[in-house]
Amino acid sequence: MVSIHLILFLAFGAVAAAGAINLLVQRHPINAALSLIAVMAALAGEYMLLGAEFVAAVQVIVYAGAIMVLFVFVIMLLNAGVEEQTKGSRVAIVFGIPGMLLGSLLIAWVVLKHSGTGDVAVGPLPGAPNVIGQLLFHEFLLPFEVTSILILIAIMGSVVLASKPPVPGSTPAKKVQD
Amino acid sequence: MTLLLAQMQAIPQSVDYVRILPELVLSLFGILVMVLDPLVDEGKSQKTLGYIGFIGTITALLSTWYMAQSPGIAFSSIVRVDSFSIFFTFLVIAIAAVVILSSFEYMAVQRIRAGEYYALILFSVVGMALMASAVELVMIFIGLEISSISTYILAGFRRHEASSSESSLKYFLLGSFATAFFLYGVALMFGGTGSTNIDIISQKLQSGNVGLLVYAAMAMMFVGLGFKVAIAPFHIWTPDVYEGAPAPVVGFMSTAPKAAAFAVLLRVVFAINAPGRFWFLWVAAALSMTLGNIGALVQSNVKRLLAYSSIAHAGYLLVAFAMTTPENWAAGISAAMFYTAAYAAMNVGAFAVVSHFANSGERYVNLEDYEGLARSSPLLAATLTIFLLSLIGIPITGGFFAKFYVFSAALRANLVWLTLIGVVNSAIGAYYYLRIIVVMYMRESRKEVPVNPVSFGLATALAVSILATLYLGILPNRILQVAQHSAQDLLPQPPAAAAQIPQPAPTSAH
Amino acid sequence: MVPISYYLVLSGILFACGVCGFLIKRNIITIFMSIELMLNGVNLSFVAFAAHWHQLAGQVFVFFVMVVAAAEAAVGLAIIIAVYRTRETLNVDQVNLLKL
Amino acid sequence: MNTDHLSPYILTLVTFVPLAGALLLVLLPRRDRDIRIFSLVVSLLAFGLSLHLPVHLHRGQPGFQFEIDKPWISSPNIHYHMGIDGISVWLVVLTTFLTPLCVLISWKSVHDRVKEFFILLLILETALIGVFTSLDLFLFYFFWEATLIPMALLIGIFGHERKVYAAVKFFMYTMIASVFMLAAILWLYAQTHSFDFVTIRDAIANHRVPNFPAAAQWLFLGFFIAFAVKVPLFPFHTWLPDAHVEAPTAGSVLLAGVLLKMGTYGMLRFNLGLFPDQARSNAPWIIALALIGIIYGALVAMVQPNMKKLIAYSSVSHLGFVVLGIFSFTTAGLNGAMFVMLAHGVSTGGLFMLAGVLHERRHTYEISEFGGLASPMPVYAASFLFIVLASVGLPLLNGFVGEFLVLSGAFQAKPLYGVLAATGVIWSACYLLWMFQRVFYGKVTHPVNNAVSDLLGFEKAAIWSCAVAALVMGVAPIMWLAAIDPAVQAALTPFAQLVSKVVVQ
Amino acid sequence: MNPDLKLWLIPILPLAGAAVNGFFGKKSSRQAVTIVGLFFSGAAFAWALGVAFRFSSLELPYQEYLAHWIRSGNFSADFAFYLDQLSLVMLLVVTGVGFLIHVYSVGYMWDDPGYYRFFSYLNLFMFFMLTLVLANNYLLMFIGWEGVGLASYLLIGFWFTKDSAASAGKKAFIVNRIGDFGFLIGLFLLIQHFGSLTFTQVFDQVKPMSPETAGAGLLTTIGILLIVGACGKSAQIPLYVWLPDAMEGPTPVSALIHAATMVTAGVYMVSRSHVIFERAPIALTIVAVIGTLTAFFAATIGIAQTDIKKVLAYSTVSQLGYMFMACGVGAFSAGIFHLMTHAFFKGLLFLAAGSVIHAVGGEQDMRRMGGLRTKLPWTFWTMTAATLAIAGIPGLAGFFSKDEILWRAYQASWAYWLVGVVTAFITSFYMFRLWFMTFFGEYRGEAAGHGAPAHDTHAGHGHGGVHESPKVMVIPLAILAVLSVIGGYVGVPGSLGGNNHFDHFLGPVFRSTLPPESAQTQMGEKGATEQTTEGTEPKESASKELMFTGISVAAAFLGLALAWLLYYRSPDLPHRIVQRIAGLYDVVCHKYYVDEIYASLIVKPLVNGSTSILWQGVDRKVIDDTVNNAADGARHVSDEVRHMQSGNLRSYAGWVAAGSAVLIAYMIWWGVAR
Repeated sequence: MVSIHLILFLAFGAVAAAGAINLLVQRHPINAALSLIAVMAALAGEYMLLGAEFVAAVQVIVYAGAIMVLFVFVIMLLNAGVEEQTKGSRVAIVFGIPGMLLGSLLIAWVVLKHSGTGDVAVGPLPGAPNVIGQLLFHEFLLPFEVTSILILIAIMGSVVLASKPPVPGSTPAKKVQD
Repeated sequence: MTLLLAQMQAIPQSVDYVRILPELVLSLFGILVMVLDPLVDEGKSQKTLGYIGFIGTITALLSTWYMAQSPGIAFSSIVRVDSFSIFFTFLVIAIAAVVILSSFEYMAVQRIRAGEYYALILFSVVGMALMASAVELVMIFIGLEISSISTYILAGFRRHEASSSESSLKYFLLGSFATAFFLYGVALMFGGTGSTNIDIISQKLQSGNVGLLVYAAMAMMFVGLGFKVAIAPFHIWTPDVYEGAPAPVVGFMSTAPKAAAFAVLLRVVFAINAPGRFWFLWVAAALSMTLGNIGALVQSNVKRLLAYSSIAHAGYLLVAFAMTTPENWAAGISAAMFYTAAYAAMNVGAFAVVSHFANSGERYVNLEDYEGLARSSPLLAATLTIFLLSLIGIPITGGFFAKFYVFSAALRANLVWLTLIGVVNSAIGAYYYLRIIVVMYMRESRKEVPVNPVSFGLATALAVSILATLYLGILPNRILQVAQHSAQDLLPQPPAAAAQIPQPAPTSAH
Repeated sequence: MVPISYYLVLSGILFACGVCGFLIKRNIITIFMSIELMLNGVNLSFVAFAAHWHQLAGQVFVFFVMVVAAAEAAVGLAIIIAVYRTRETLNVDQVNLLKL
Repeated sequence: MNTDHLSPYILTLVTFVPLAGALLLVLLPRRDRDIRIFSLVVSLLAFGLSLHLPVHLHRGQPGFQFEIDKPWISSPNIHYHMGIDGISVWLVVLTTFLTPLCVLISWKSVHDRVKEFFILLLILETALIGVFTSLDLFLFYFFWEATLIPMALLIGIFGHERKVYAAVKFFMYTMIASVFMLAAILWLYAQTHSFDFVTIRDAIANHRVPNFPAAAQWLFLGFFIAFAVKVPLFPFHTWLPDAHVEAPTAGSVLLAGVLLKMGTYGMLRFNLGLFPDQARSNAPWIIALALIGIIYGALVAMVQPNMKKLIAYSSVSHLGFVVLGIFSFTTAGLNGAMFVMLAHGVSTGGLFMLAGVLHERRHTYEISEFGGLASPMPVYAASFLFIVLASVGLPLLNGFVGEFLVLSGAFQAKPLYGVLAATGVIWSACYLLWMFQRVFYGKVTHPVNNAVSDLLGFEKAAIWSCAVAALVMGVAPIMWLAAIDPAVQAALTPFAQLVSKVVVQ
Repeated sequence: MNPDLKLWLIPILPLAGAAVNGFFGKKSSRQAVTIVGLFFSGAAFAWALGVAFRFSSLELPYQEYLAHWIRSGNFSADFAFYLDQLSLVMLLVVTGVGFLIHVYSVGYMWDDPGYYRFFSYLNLFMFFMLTLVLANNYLLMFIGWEGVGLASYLLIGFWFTKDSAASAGKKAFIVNRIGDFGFLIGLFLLIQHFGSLTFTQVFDQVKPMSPETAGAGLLTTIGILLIVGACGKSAQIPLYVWLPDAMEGPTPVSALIHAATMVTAGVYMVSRSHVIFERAPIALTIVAVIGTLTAFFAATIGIAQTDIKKVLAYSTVSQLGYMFMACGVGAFSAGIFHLMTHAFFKGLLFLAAGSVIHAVGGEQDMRRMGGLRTKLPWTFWTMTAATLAIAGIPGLAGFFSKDEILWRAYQASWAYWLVGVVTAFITSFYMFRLWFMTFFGEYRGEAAGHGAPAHDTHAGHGHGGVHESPKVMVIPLAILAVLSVIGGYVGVPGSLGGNNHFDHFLGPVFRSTLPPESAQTQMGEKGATEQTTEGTEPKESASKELMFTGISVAAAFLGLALAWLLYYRSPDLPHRIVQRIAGLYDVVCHKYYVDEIYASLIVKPLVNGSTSILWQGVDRKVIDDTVNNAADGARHVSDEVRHMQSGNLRSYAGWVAAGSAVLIAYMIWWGVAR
């Protein structure tokens, strides 16, 4: 029982981590995207273990389903090939990577030793859709509504940016009389 | 039963809607603009929609005043309307109004799709206003994203320009990068305190047990916010993005989102009373001032130069955050608020002039293009000069008094060295602003640089910003009092009136 | 029974991988994916902490993060397309018109 | 007539009349003649108003008069606090006296962007007067900084070949120096919660300023550096020659005539007024610098090939006298310092006007370009000689009184000071007379100079009023000293106490 | 109670004249200028005479307060005038001789384009000189002191188109300034210790002090400083160098300023401060030594000069040396006496020389003169009188004054006397040399009126040939001649059967203010002389005095004889002598190269040093370069900072990551710390 829980956690975790690493090592965006999908699926599993059913579902539907499809679509659209290994940035390697390592190690140490968290059983906090819904429509009503604006902006933005630009604007300065 | 009660009070009353009235108004007008966009013909769409947007902002300002009549918590403690939030809401909306006014002809020249432009500005203002008034990290996060995403888009509005899309890309990627950090910080904070509500968090922290999680969380959140307000070492994106983005947009995004982000930072720093922040703020302030000024010294591209200067100014502003003891906080907060306002006034104005002068295709943005501007169009030059003087911090301008107030607050907190660094920096910084004045007044123009006649909208915008700058410089009293009053609102309430502080769950399974 | 800190470490690993990806990947789309990876990592922490505090707010937060991620994805990809239009490349090292 | 009802507002009036004039100028159409006349009228009006001050000043009584003190900003606690005493009153009058002359001397020489020129000039006047009248440290700094921009623009726009370099150099030097003063002012405010000069002075005097002793030295230096650069004291003087050479005539006149006095005035008012103990303990090296300035400036002036540079370095020398007098802490010294300020303002102002007249005719300041000018332009030569003598410090002209008092004061402080400084008497004769000889005596070397016209009407008006002022100040210095002396005595009271303390111990 | 003499009118009148001529002279006619110039100076003279007549009825010293001048703290210096016997003498000399020279100038300067300027300057000089003489405090005296310097500057450089003239003027002013420097310091000392500069106040405080025989004290210092000033003004070693050059000015100027009046200001000042000097024997000794040396030194130079005015100039220096010697040995009245007589005969000499120059059309070189005796009778005879007077031929003014000085000098120390006598010999030699070379032998100049140097006035004269000067010039000559003949009889010493009126007249001023016992002990000989003024003179010293008189007379005649031998009897002899002692002659001829030495030791180093070291070195190299380098450094750093902006996205991310790592580390460390 216990061991099963742990095993499941480890399994999903292994998949997720492997996917993440794979994302790094893969040279072709498509592979990267697929590995990312794998990570997300695995995470959905973890959510289930933690009892966040609704979140898990959304994770699969929205993330793996919608967003990643969008990614893949764009990759196809721009038929992005294998990325060439250009020596663009020394800083990223010299400062960035060590910084990343240092930071993540510190965080890891903190969450392991000083998070003050204990063990947790399967589904300790059942995030059933109705409960979440209750929250969304009462306590978190305003953010929920406001996200609509966010979506609106996103739509508008993608329309503006992705649509074909007008003939390069070398138009003579149009006077604005008042 | 209790749950039912909870739901009962959770159901928003009408007053709740009053307390987000400006946001509502803005969103409505934004949608209106969007809807009207296809209906108005290409030719005069810019101005029509622009004026609609402008009316929207004005209405929003009025509604802000109306909202101010009924302060309090709304939407089950998601937003709080107090003089602090009102101050910033008013500020960002005013900035938007001026920017809209000043960008008519730019739109016309750039053949930018006006509908989306104005709508985006309005919507982003919604986000900023929410950032200013939100007391719930969720809300703050959403507001932050709204404002950021719309600025990403705005930055890339000159799509046919490689530089524009590049700046948009850089801004977007780094922005989301930073957002992720901020979000991680929020998560850790949630983990450390069990809540995402700022009041509860602060009470939790004041009641002692501050775990390492909280420190880590603070660090992460500082990274995110620091990026948004462009303080060293997270300032690095600023010059590129400002250089590439359309000039009016730069005027907008160098002020409004910054103001909102500073509002959030103020909340995080003071309302939460973030632990262990002092030296970070100290170093960041010193570093930003120095890097910004030093970097600007040799810039020849005016937009880029102003970008560096904005870093420096973020540094000066940050000095006000480094208040040590609680009795100094009020001074620091009010100083920061005043500075934000002053900086907004002068910077918007400066960029308005720059964008007008850069005219078609942002061709004339280099110092040598400004040679002899004083002769060809003296009024424009004089206007720009006033803004630059304010940026330098010459008396009778808001910039001077803002700096003065910030540094006096700092010395009140015995930050002698920081103050010295600050004043020396402001002296060094004078140099590069002076260079612009010099080329405008003291050199004769070598090449022919066409300058369009100043349109009514732009004239109004400039007039407003000049008046604001001078008003803040000569009669700062009113604004100062408002700032000082709202500083009181921001200070954390004593833990006495503690709401239910969440406890960790029993670790045993059930 | 699994220590919540394990979940947190996992999320940390994911986040770190995201950062690392941002730093080393050249393809803009992949970089963007690394950002998504970071967000996922954050989400895991949220859910874990929600379990720790018995606060559903954490899960709700995850929901909002997803929405934001979606919005970002839409905008971001649009921007990427725009960049590709003007620069004919997806290599981030070659997108450096603006410098100094 | 009884104008006492005017007294509370007179300072505000005097200070802001020029500014109002400038604002009106903005509205005026670009008809140069009208603009010139208008600004002349405005500056004369300011002069007339300012005369009210010495007339109604109660000479005997020390302390500030014509005070106006209205709260301006509630917190930080800033007041619109103005007032003058026997010291500042004359500097105000000096400013208002020189400005109309500047307008006159620029009548013809400025023909491009006339409007901007006079706007800047009037703004500058307001700022200068403000510096001398304000008793609130914030207000003081406010005006202090406000003088920078118009001056820099005057140099940079209307100057000569290397104007930009000069303008930027001037601006940066002063800017960087004055921020230290700002820091000091802020520190004082942080401790006393007041910007009011009198309040702070008393607080310091009565040891009511927390942890003052630790900071005092730094505060003193903070103020001092700002003033020293303005004066300019020896190592900080290099901006002055450049600024002068490039500046337009009116600019040089105000720069030498008044701006430099801001520094010495500041030392007198703030370094002595607020920090008597530090002033005393720092006096030796300051005096050393002043002495170096006196001799060094004179020697360098002697070998200048450029007339304006020569006068500029002579200013360095003369201002050295002022600093010396101030830090001698003797009545004679301070009286003399004050008087040298005024005298130098008049005579050096006159010299710059004369140099400007020449430049207008020949577009050069190179002494080698001239020679034998006394024949083609005798009136000019005579006027020049007169001013030169005033500046050399010939008795019965204004230069002498101040120098004599300063020297005797310095001598009382320490004979060596007096002796070293007195050599300046010789140097000044050397460089000025030599310059005069090279320019005016001998045969006309460059045929061009035969054609140059003698002084014109408005030039005469400007220069001769300087000459008359120089004469009157030399013959009847009592008119000035009567007001200065009590104020100086008051300023010296803390030092008198110090002395007595020393005696007691 | 004293009547109000309105002394202030005496200086003010010439000032008014100066102002009128200065402002309106250019327009108005020569006659008008003449009237103005003469009227105002004459009026001053008249007023002075009036004062003199009422003098006996005054209680002295008579003081007159006019107005405040400087008030600072408790120090004050006012426009106030002071009249006693001393200032009366000076007053009369200045106004009288001054007026005569004004008259003379009318003729001399008539054709000069700067006529009005000349008179304006001349009047200005009178104003300052009279202020100097009448001042009742050192500061007012200093006004005059500097003012006469200014006037001489203007007048020396009167023909400013001539570079030599301009430089000479500048030189005079600056050298005087050097003297004034000392004077000023002296004044500061006075202020510091006596808190005042008013003569009466200072002297009243000095009187109780006892002489500083032991060593140099305060009074000695003050005295020495005052001497420095006096040396500058009265052209004593080492500051005499300006006076010979000053001959560049018009001759009347040389007569008035550089012979009769201004240069004697130093003597006046020293005797005015005798109260101080009496108590500073060391200072007095210095005065005496300086005077003696100058007298001899200048005289030797005078031998070799060929420019008639230069000769007179050096003779002036030498005579001033005599006066200093007198003051130095405490014989102030003798000094003043010689001052007066010297004013007469030296003024006359210059005027006569001017008349000669005028006659020969601007020629100043004696080698081109000669044989003018017949052509210029008036000039000749007046000149003769003056020459005899200065040479110390008995019966003339110079004889009495010089003789008294020598006698007193001997009483102080025989060394002074010896040098004095030798100088007397040399004096009479070079004076008669001048006399012979000018008036005897053959006329060696080319026909006058041709090729005359343009600078000195009369090239413009239409008439050819050497001619006597007009009346307006001759009359002053005559008057002065008379004066220099009889002028001495006011002070015939007792030994010659006279009873030294002059000494008695000045007695009250110079009566020793020392407490009697110290007078006996310290002043030794001088104590005795004090009694001589009382008229109780020991017999033996009288006979001794007679003997010394004889010696000096002999010296004078010896000089005459030698001059006669060399320059009349066998005019070619000098050349042979010169060849014999070529080196020495050369040195003397070049005035011992003093000017050159000064130039190379002081002037050049100063100018070059200031240029290369101070200006180019310190100013440009050190200070400015430091500043500019700082600026460049800032720009350099700025460039570095810019390169952080590589434009590469991943680098930026790298910075952010690194920064955040540091931040996290710091925060966690902080958290752990507490």
